[in-house]
Amino acid sequence: MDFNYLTIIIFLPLAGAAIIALVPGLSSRLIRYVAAIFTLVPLAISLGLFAAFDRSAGAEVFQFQEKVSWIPAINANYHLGVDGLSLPLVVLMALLGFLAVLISWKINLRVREYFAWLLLLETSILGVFVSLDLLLFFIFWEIEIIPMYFLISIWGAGRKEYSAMKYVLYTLFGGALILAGILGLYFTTDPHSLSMVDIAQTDLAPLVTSIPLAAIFFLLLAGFAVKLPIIPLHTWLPDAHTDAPTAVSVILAGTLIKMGGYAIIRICVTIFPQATQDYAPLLLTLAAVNVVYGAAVTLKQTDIKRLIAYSSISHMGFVLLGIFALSKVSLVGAGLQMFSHGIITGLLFAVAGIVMHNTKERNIAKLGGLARQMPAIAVIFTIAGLGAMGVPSTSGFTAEVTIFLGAFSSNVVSGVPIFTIICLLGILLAAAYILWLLQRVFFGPALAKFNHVIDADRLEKIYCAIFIALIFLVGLYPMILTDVIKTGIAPIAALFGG
Amino acid sequence: MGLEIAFWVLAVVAIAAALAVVTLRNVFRAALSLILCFLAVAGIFVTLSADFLAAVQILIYVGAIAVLIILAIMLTREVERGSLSNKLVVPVLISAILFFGVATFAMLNTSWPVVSLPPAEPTTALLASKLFGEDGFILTVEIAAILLLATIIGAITIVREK
Amino acid sequence: MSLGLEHYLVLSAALFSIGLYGALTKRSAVVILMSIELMLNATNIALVAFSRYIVPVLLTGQVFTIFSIVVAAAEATVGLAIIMAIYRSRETIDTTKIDLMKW
Amino acid sequence: METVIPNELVWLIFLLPLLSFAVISLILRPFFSNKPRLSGYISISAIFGSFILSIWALTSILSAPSHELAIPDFNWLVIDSAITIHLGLIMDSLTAVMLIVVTLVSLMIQMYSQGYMQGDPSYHRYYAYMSLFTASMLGLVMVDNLLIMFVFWELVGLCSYLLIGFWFHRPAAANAAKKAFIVTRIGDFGFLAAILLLLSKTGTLDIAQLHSLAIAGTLAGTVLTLAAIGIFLGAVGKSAQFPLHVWLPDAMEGPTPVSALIHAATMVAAGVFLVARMFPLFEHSEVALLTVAIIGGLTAIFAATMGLVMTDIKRVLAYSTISQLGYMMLGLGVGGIAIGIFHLFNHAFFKALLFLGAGSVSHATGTFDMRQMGGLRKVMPWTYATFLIASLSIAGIWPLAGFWSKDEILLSSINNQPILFYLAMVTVFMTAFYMFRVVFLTFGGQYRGDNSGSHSARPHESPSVMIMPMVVLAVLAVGSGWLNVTGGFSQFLGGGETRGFFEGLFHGFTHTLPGLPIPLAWISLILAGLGILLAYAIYSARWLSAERITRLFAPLHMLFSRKYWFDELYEHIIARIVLLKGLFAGLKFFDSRGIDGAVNGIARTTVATGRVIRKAQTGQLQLYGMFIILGVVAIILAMYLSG
Repeated sequence: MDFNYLTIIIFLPLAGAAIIALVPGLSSRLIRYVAAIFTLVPLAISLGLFAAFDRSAGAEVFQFQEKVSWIPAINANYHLGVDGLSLPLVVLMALLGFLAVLISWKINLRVREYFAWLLLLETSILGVFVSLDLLLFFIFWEIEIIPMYFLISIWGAGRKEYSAMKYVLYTLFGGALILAGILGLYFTTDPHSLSMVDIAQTDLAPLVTSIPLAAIFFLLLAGFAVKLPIIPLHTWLPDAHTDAPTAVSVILAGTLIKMGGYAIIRICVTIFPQATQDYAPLLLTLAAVNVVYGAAVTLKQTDIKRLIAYSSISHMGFVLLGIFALSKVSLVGAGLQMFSHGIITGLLFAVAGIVMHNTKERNIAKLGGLARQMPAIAVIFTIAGLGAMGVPSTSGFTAEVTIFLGAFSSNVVSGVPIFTIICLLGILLAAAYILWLLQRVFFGPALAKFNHVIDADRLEKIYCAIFIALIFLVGLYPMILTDVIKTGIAPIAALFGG
Repeated sequence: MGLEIAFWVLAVVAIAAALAVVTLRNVFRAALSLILCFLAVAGIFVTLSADFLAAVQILIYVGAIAVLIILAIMLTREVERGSLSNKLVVPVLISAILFFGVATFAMLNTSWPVVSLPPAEPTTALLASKLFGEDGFILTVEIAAILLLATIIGAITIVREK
Repeated sequence: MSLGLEHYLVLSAALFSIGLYGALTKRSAVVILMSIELMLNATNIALVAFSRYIVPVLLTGQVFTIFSIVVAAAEATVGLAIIMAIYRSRETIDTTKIDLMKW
Repeated sequence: METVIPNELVWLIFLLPLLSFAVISLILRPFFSNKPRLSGYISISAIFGSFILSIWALTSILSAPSHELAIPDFNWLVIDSAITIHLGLIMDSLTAVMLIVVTLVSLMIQMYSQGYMQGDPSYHRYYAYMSLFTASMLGLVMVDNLLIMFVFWELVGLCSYLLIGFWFHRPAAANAAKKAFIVTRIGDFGFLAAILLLLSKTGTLDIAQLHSLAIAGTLAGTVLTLAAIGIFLGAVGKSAQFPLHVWLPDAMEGPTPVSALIHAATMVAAGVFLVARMFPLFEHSEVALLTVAIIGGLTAIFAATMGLVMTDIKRVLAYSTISQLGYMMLGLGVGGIAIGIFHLFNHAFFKALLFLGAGSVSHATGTFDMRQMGGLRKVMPWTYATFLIASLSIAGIWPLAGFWSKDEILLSSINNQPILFYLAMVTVFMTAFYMFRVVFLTFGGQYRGDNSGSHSARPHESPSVMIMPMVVLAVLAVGSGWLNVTGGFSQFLGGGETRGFFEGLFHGFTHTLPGLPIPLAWISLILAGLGILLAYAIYSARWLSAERITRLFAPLHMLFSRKYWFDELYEHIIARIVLLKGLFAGLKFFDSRGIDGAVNGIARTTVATGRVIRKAQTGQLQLYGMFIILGVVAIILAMYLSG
């Protein structure tokens, strides 16, 4: 396409951030409107792209490509492109970016810096989803650490410095592994290419030099596993979620985690088909552990946001199951689950943020009977909870069922049915912790100390309504997304005879 | 033959003076033995037929630096306190001896490309051409000059009364 | 046995070690300075010896020694200036007492 | 109307209540919250529309050639050739029967709840959930794809959660709702696993195709049995059969019309419907059919025993529902679709009536505890009459509906499952006893309630808006059985011979069976009569004192009243001690101490080593000098040693 949409989508928020940060004398109201505009426009463009995306069978995989030579010496070029897998995630990020601005309408502490960092964060995450050049991908991957650190440590709550530091250390540790992997890849390919598309096409097996392919595979996988997160490397998530401000934890849960899942599909699975197939059983066990372990620990949490954070670990276990079952349907399910988990957990965090903002109370034990005082919030929270549990007619259900259907009948990896059945337990535990949360926070006798509590105001109801509309849209008519995702997944599934 | 005797005498004197510098309790006597050591070193330069250097040695080391040191001793009333040594005597002694052993072992084992030509006498004219000739060390001399200027100014500012 | 290069080198090593001992053990700053001068002289001996035995015609060793002497002089002056400054401000130049730069 | 019902209208059957749900929740609740009755009218008119359409559908199916209407379908999830899931409708005889049951009972109950829910602050919310429930129940009955059925299956579970926890400010209700959802979800776990198995083995989830595969035998052996057992697990969860029955008695926390509709007539019958819908799968695997029969028979007697000792009128009815569902499962297990569904058909009417009766009694006396009732016979004649008819029908007295369907089940169970037959006979006796215990305790004797209760001074008859639906249901409780007197009903559902009306009327009494002294109908009648007599003796005529009997069978009484300690087993032992306190607490400890501990540990060790190394910097230059010299020496040595 001649007109480079993707560059605009990525760098508009950056421009917004620059304006907010540099133009002196902006009133905080004006800052909010600038931030809203500079996130709304990319959302509109990305929706336009979603509509214009060529879904027909013959269409080429990567569309809206832009390729400009960037560092010829190391053959790195500024290569952007979007396919069925990354387009929904771009739309999701643009949407959550805009809603995050709405959610943080009430922020009054150092407003200028807050929105500058928020928009920079959006740029870097969008960049990750659209870049097809490993170096560009890595740069965007690392940029998001800076805004996240400041957002958590300044506007956070609780042990915010500890969580911010922990987040940065974990992500840098992951980043180091990824960089090692990318370098390994760079030196194994003999014309030394950095473009994901070309590397995916070249058969790497004969080119093995010093570093064996499996080592590079595991380096990259471990790096992305920190972000996904996979169990042993996950302890940054609950801390970062609990102590981040609401809007940031919405983005964190909504899209930041998806970068890990997306990268595993885009880089690990596509470039190392043989290694993926060999080590799939190992990763399926990790997925099962992720699901059951995550859900089990969720049941024991006492802080609302921490409970939701742990539940997203369990949900990302489903994504892992979907990816490493290596059948077309389960991969499409994984893509769908990433999108659906983004909106559902985004809504859960937004509403949890409102509840905590209004009642000034985070501990579930001290809350109770809020449905009487905050009816609108109770309804929204229940709908979000239903989505998280995977009750039909919500996107949670369609995503999880697609993964299960695909995984159970995948003949690529042996022993998948057992893992799927274990992951089915995840849904059971999900019902338990969501309902228990709803009961302890909303049902039961109304507590006197919350009588003065105000319900959601008009703005909060608007963005919650957007979330709910999306949850039911994808829940009732999943084809709107699966048609796009399957065009991206088809070539990948073909690698495994899917 | 006389050269050898001279070398040995001067070497013994130098070593003795050096030991004196290090061991004498009275700092002033140490300074005097230091001067003696400088003179011995000048002598050794003569045995190495570096006559200009011997002169320079005497002029600068004995003439200037030794005087300076004695001045410092006087100004800081070092004499009463005497030269005491800190807790590290034993370990430093060991490491110094070790160093001496290793250095001599290394030196003796390397085969120096010794040339049996007789040294050029007298050295002053040669040195002058070397220092100030076209392809000589003229640049280094200029830099040395600047260094000395900086030293003087530095010393003055450090010592100046606030 | 005739005078060889090794004699001078051993001598300079000896002088250097003695100077080293003095520099590292003495508590009085001035004595340390004197020991440093000793070490410098030791090196000068070695330099001149090399120049005499290895490149008798070129005299590079001796040029080097000249500059070494220049530096030694500069070092002595600055050293003593510092000692005077310390003495004036802290009434003592005992190295064990001048140890601000520590944990 | 001979014209066949057009396709769009068939879709409308379940879309009408869905529409009413949307209208109520999106328009009425936020904007017209001051006019409560509006939502009642909308919901009732919607369900009435569906009822009319279902009748039309029934007539067109009756006239259709193979009792089958073909409805075009839409595809819901198609990922090119890998998986295709269509959303379509099956309109066969089973659907027609279920449509009638659901729409009729729901209509009656929604009318009844206009009176019962009078003055409740969240009136709109009640009718919103009711119409959503009816819509998803109808959807469940009509849909032709197993996965879409699972969608409606879970939606029905969701509605039951919302309605049980309707008065969410009462902790007991909130708890019961959570328990209901989680226990049914355990059943759904099995159902979903079966769906996955079927899809992976047969590649399709279309019910008609699955039937043909099962009949043709391509789908057989352990795969078929596993799938059937999985589906049955789902049914066990939803119909509160033996292992997963604990949630139904607690579900009585919800409003009584809810209990009547969901936990008596429709939702709990969904499990039986599911087994009936997938009957060809069960038919071709003996193991599955046997488990259905055994679980059914066992639950029947198991629940009946608990029903004997309950003091809360709704709890008794709840256990009786579980017991009757066990009967239906037994009927399916031994007799086939016709017999199981016929009992479901009858049971829906008289059990709904019993619950509505209990509702109107509690509406009058303000309590559900039978010990504070009594003597309501004189004050509430209509309720008493309808309640009595329903009790007679459930006990299985001759002309009423209960007799015909229960008799069929006993008949078919005698030849292939003799043990279950004897268990069923004992249950007949128990059912009659506990039903008439309720009748005599509530309606017989003097009024034992204390009048100081918040309710008006004397218990009074319920308003006509509640009585009228009960009367209609009473008529159905009597008449619904006669449909099968000529064998027409079971013939309509496929199978079974037809016979003349009068000949059928007395068929049971004349037709003796091998191994039985007198015809089966007589035996069951006598047993039922004995049950009623015993109840009369203890609770009305006081010939035997209830206290002495309870002391006589003290251990048994304790066992039944503590509900075989299942609640304690599930909630305290499994849920709290084994899982929450044990496994999950361990995992949380491992997570917060183990992994987090390791991470923080690394941080702490680095700080500690830093503190140690720092001591080396003494600030004394000479020490550093010495280290330098030692370093030089070491290097020179190393060079020489390494050659």
